[in-house]
Amino acid sequence: MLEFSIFILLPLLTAGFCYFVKDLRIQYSISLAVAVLHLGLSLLVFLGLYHTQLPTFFSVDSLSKFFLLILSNVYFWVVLVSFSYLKRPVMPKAEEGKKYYFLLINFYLTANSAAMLSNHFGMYWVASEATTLSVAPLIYFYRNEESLEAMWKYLFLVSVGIAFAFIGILLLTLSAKGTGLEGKQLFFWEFVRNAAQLNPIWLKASFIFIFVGLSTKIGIAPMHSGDIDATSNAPSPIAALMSGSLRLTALLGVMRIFLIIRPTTSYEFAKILLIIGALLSLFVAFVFMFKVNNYKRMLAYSSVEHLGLISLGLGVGGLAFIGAMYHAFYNSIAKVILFLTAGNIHRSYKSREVGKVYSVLTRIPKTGWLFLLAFLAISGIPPSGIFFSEIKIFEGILFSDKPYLLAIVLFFLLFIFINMGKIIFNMLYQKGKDEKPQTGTEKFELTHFISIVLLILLASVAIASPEILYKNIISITKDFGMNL
Amino acid sequence: MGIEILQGIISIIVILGVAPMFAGMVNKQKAILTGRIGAPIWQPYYDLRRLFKKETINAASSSFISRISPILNLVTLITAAAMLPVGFWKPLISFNGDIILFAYILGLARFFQILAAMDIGSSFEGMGAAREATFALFAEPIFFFTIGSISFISGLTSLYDIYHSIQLTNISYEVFIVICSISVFMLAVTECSRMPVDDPNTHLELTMIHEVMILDNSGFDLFLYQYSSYIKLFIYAVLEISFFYPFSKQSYLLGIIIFISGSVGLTFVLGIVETITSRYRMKNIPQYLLFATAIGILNLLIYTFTK
Amino acid sequence: MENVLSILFCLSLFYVVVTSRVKAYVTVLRVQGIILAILLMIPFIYHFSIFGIILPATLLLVKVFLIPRYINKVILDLDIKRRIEPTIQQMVFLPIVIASMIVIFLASNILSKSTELNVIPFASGFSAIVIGIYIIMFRKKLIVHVCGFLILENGIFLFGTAVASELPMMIELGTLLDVFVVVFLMGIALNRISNTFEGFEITDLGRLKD
Amino acid sequence: MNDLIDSHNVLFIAAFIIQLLSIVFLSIKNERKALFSTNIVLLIGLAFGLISTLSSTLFTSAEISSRNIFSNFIRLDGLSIYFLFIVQLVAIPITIYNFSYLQHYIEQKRPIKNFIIFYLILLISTQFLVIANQAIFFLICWEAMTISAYLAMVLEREKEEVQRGSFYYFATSHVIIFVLYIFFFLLHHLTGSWFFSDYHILFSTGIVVPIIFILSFIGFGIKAGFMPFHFWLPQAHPIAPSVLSAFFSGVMIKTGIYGILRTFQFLNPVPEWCGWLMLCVSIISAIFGVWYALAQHDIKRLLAYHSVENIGIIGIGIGIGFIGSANNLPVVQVLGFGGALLHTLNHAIFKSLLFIGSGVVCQNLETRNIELMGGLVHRAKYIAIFFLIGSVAISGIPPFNGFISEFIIYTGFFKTANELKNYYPIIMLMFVVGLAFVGGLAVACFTKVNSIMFLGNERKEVKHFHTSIYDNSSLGILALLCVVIGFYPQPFVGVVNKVITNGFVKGNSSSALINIDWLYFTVIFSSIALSVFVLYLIKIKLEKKYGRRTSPAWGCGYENLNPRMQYTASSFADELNTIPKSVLVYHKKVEISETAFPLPSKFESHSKDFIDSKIILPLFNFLKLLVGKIEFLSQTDVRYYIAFILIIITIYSLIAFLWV
Repeated sequence: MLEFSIFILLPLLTAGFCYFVKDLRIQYSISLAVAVLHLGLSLLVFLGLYHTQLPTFFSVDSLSKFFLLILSNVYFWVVLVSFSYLKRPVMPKAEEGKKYYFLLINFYLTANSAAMLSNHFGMYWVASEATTLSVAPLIYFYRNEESLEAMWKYLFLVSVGIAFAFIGILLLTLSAKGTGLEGKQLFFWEFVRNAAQLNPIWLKASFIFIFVGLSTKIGIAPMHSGDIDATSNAPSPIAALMSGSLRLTALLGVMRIFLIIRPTTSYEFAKILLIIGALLSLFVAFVFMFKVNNYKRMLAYSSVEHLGLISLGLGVGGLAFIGAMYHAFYNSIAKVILFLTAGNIHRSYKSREVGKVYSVLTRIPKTGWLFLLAFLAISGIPPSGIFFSEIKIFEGILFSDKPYLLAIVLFFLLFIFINMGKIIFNMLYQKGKDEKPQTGTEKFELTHFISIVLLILLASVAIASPEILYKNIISITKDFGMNL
Repeated sequence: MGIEILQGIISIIVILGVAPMFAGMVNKQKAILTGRIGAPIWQPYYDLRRLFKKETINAASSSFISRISPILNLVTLITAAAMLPVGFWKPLISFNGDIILFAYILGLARFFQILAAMDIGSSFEGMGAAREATFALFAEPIFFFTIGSISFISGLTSLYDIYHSIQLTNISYEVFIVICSISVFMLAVTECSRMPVDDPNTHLELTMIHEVMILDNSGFDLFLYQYSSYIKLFIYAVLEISFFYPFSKQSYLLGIIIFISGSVGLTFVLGIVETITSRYRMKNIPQYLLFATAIGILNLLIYTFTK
Repeated sequence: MENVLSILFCLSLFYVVVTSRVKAYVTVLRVQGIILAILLMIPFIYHFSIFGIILPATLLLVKVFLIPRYINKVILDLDIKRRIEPTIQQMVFLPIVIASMIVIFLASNILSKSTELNVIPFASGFSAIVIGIYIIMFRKKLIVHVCGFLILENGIFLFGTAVASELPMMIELGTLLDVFVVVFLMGIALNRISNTFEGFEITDLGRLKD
Repeated sequence: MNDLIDSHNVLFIAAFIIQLLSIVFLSIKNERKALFSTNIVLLIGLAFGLISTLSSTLFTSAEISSRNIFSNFIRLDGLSIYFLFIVQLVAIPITIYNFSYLQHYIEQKRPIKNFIIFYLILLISTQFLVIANQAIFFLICWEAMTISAYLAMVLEREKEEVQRGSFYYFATSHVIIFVLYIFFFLLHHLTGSWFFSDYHILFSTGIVVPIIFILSFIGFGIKAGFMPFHFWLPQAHPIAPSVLSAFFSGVMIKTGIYGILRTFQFLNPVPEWCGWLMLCVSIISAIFGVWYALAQHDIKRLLAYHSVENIGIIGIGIGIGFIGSANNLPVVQVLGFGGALLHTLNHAIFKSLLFIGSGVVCQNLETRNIELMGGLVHRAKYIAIFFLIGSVAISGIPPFNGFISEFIIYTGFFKTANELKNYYPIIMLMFVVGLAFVGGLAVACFTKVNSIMFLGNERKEVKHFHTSIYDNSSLGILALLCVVIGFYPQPFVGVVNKVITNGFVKGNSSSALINIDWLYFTVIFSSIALSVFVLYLIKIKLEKKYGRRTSPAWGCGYENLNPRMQYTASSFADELNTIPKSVLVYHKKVEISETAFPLPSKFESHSKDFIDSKIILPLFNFLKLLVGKIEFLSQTDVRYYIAFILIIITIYSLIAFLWV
């Protein structure tokens, strides 16, 4: 019961608390404490040092363990940075946003943990809808037109998408008609066990609906637009949270249904769908990296690219699946760094347009170097973890039954990399028109510290490659019945 | 072994001694053919003695290059000469692959001569240097297509052995050798800056190659340059004459006789060529050289497919 | 009984399609809410249980009272013009709708061969979903989009009853709550939008692009 | 871990530890002190490494025994030790030059500490790269090398050309890493191991092996800068700080050669077409590399193109080796690979010499355009001499080291023609002539460079030409190496021979390299040197006797010649550049005014890179255009988003229905 209260109830209570207590500092310290507890416990659970007893609708398996860890890791850093972020002299309109910030973020934690831990489709659905609801007002933090539009689009698109996912769930029950599952509850593992009996037509239909519906949240093309707008206009910590964990929450749903569909005849079909979606996302990232002129949108597209890679790994299976799992973890970390540093840049240049940002390396050297390193990390330069996960994915693809995919993927990745590099180096090096050569000195802030820590984490985890992580991922892979 | 070294030393001495006379003979032939009496064939020696005694004048902007270059020139040429079978004797320096050393050591001489010309800092020498570089570049393949092709066919890589390997066996090979000797002659004309590529007698036209490069030298420097140019001429003469090797198999004496007569004959040929041809325009010279190269390639192809 | 209600539901859909007044949408939402509530009540006619009544009651509360009232309030606050602004005229829209409904009915008829399901609620629910999407696609006003979304939700609900999915009540309530909060947030957003952009048109929402 | 206790390894590891330690000294506040101490420690480390490398039976009589350290992650066999030796040998003078080079930037108040860090990483990762024995470790070192080099390259990042050139390098290196991924995946797939020591694949085992060869040829070929893939090189090297460009051309591109040789070791024996491919690509690189070089005015760009040329020459050697292995002729292999390896060492030496020399000049004159230089021999005599030695060596002219390696390659050609008769001699002769042609072009190019840069009068007024002891000493070391290898090649050839015969060339380890009587060269060259010296003394004497004076150059009677009347580089090379105009993309612009009072006339000539300007950029722009056409995805209206959902669902459902 303890873990349930810490994972789900405590954040909820904190949210309520934050509604009544208006002092930002107190809110911050309380939420930080919650975050620490959450992180600690999920770490314990992940390490298998703590055996969980969760009420109905909730359970822990290796996948949810893993994703929960990712969530609480990202969440912890985000909350840690939040206070200093809120203290910044941003637009005056954001005062109201500050009031509800911690409330919403705690509520988000509740919803997201619930979604991660749920073992019941209905529960999952409710929780993930709740995450959307909690994040939408946070997107509207700055209270300006762009963020308002972004919030509207995100809310609307994702609600519709989630509605489709619900249809998918209903179709799933329909597929259970006339089997042992009829009239039973929608527990994942029930379905996984009796997957063979399910009616293939309805199963396929439900996979389509759930996949497409949740794609709006994951950001799989062509349903990525709302995500892009939201991520690029939300305040940086929230953007990091979304890219780092929220997308994975949605991915979890897809993986659940994918897991159910595996033993059936429709498995190949599901794989193909995942691969198509992944290639579309890569293509979209490839196209927009040529055009994008707003560095936060660029980062959002990079998220689309990497989620695309992950789902490609899922679709291809085998070694690529393992790679995808690692990739989910490393990508979440790298995204946090990128968005935090991008936030610093935004603060000191007051603009998200690439054209208006120049000679970052000389004006705010610390942020500049960290941003550069984070870019190198995300584009798979060792010793960043992304390098190792991408290698696994690539090798998996090359020796799967569809090796030609690798050529396409590498082509897209190459040009994404080149264009991203162009944009970022312009920001870092380009001399401004009216700029006198001044070497700004930037004082060492929390964001820098966090970025450095996360970079080290990114590298060290990859190099040390802890046994427990590997074991866990292998057990996930076993669950998914991949043959290695 | 000892005797061979002796022969080598002798042949070097011969080259050093005879080279100016050879040039003098060529000039004499030319004079006679153009209906003049002409200077005696000893004239080069007089010139050299005169230059030897003169004061050295260096251009104001010149550096150590233009002081070292004449010496290097002479030394390298002597070294090259030391690889040649003068009188079909075994030269002093003869080992596998000395053909490459031969080609490249001449390159060394050229390198420093060009530098020395540019060292003066006047656009005048500059032109000469540029041309030297350009034409030398096109002269390089000719050498490899003639001597090199013989060596590739015989599988030998030492000048002496290469000439050694020439026999009068079958007709196609003889034709091959004859054409080779022709293109070597064209090479010699180029390298020694004779007609029709260059005119050794005039200085002050902007059309000169070799003579203009040494324009600003005088005294001992000029002495060295002149002397080395004589040696160069003689080196190429030897390259040419050595094609007569097969006729001199019987005895040393015959060999020497053939060698001397051959060189005298060569002076005739050079004289005639210089009389009847006029100097080409600069932009035609590469074509001339490429023509020689083409002969070499064609020759080799014909030989390999008629063999 | 269910089929009758479903037919009524479909009729309400047709009304939505042909009407050109915003208010009408709200009315339709009310009607649909009532229909769904009745649908949920049907089992209790035979064996009544006080515990089972909670869900239909909440449904009635949310879908018939709260949401329509809220939307009306929004409409009044923002004094939205009463005409919906269609991007294609009704004479084109109606055939499309009918055509797709026919397709859906036929398709579900075929599908019902494989697994037994009561076709009419299924098909009408599904067509409600599609029509909701159509309404969102072919109308300009954002408030109408919200209505379209709600119609979609109703459709899903009907659909759910058709496939007789035994979602636990807690989760059913959760879904209802979620829907309500979504609408609530959308209302707030509409408020903001109408404050930020004067005379809010969908075309104003074109700032975010590459 | 007990393998670390081995006496060799102790020194070996100590070297790396010391090199790493040097980073500590960056914490010193005063930048000058920090620079000094860091580099000193780094030098000590490198020296240790060099000693350990040399002591590890490279120059001793013992056979090279390949040792594994760190559980096979590091393997020291002949090839690795040889390349490690090259890296460390060249790194030392470059690091010495660092002292004086970075002073300049300290004066400019530039933060140089980053640069030093990246330089350090670059050095260490390169050293690890050549001894790595595990594919992933190799890739990590590779990327560390690439990226640290990139980060160090953008020292003057605000300059537009720097951004451009470095970006070329950056993008290209990403292509390389992708190719290498697939390369190693295939190897891993075939052998089931990540360790180099397990890679022994017969070429006949299916279609995948030729693919492996091609991949390595492309991947490592891009790094090495063979002709079709060279386009990044002349972009990147000029804009890098001279220290780095020296390291790039000297060492880094050699890692490409290392890779290709390794691949050969995996696949030995290779079929003959590999050899022909190698030979053709290399001869093209050699000829056009030097020809492009001839057309440049930017000294560092020119040198970069010369790297292409020399890589071509190395490649020719490798090609001969391939042919030898295809026909199972150890002699030919030894000659080919021997020439290639020795030329790798030589090129590392003289190319870094030339880059450092040009770096000194460029830093003093603040320009890289040689048309503005001249007369520097009077300013800095020693630099001029060293540079001259370097240029003679790179043109492959005796008595310096360039000639030795080219001589081996020539001998390889002769040997090949000899061993395999019929049509081989004529083809080999073609290649020989090509090589000779390259030599001629190199002579033309470097006479141009030397004479325009150092000789004549100053074209641009030089206020003060400052050379420090560091410049001279680093250049001196390199020049000395050139001379030593040239005059006394015996031991170096012995090393190369040992490296090759040690597990590289299969079959009986023939001593073809040793059989060449190298003593001849020693004797001839030293006698030349001696006689030049003697004659010089005589000359001095005679000048004492008959007098010597200097007077202005003869200008056809025109009195006041001025420096601008000197022969320029472009006119020096013009005649040669106009021949392959279209390939060199060589443009001339002449403006001569015909008016009564003529205005000053203008002449300018420049050459673009064919591959870059005619293929790479057009392709990229075309792609950009194409992508720009895709509009439907960039919709801003939420209704389209919804429509997308509906459409995609319909499509997927159709797929589902059509699915069997």
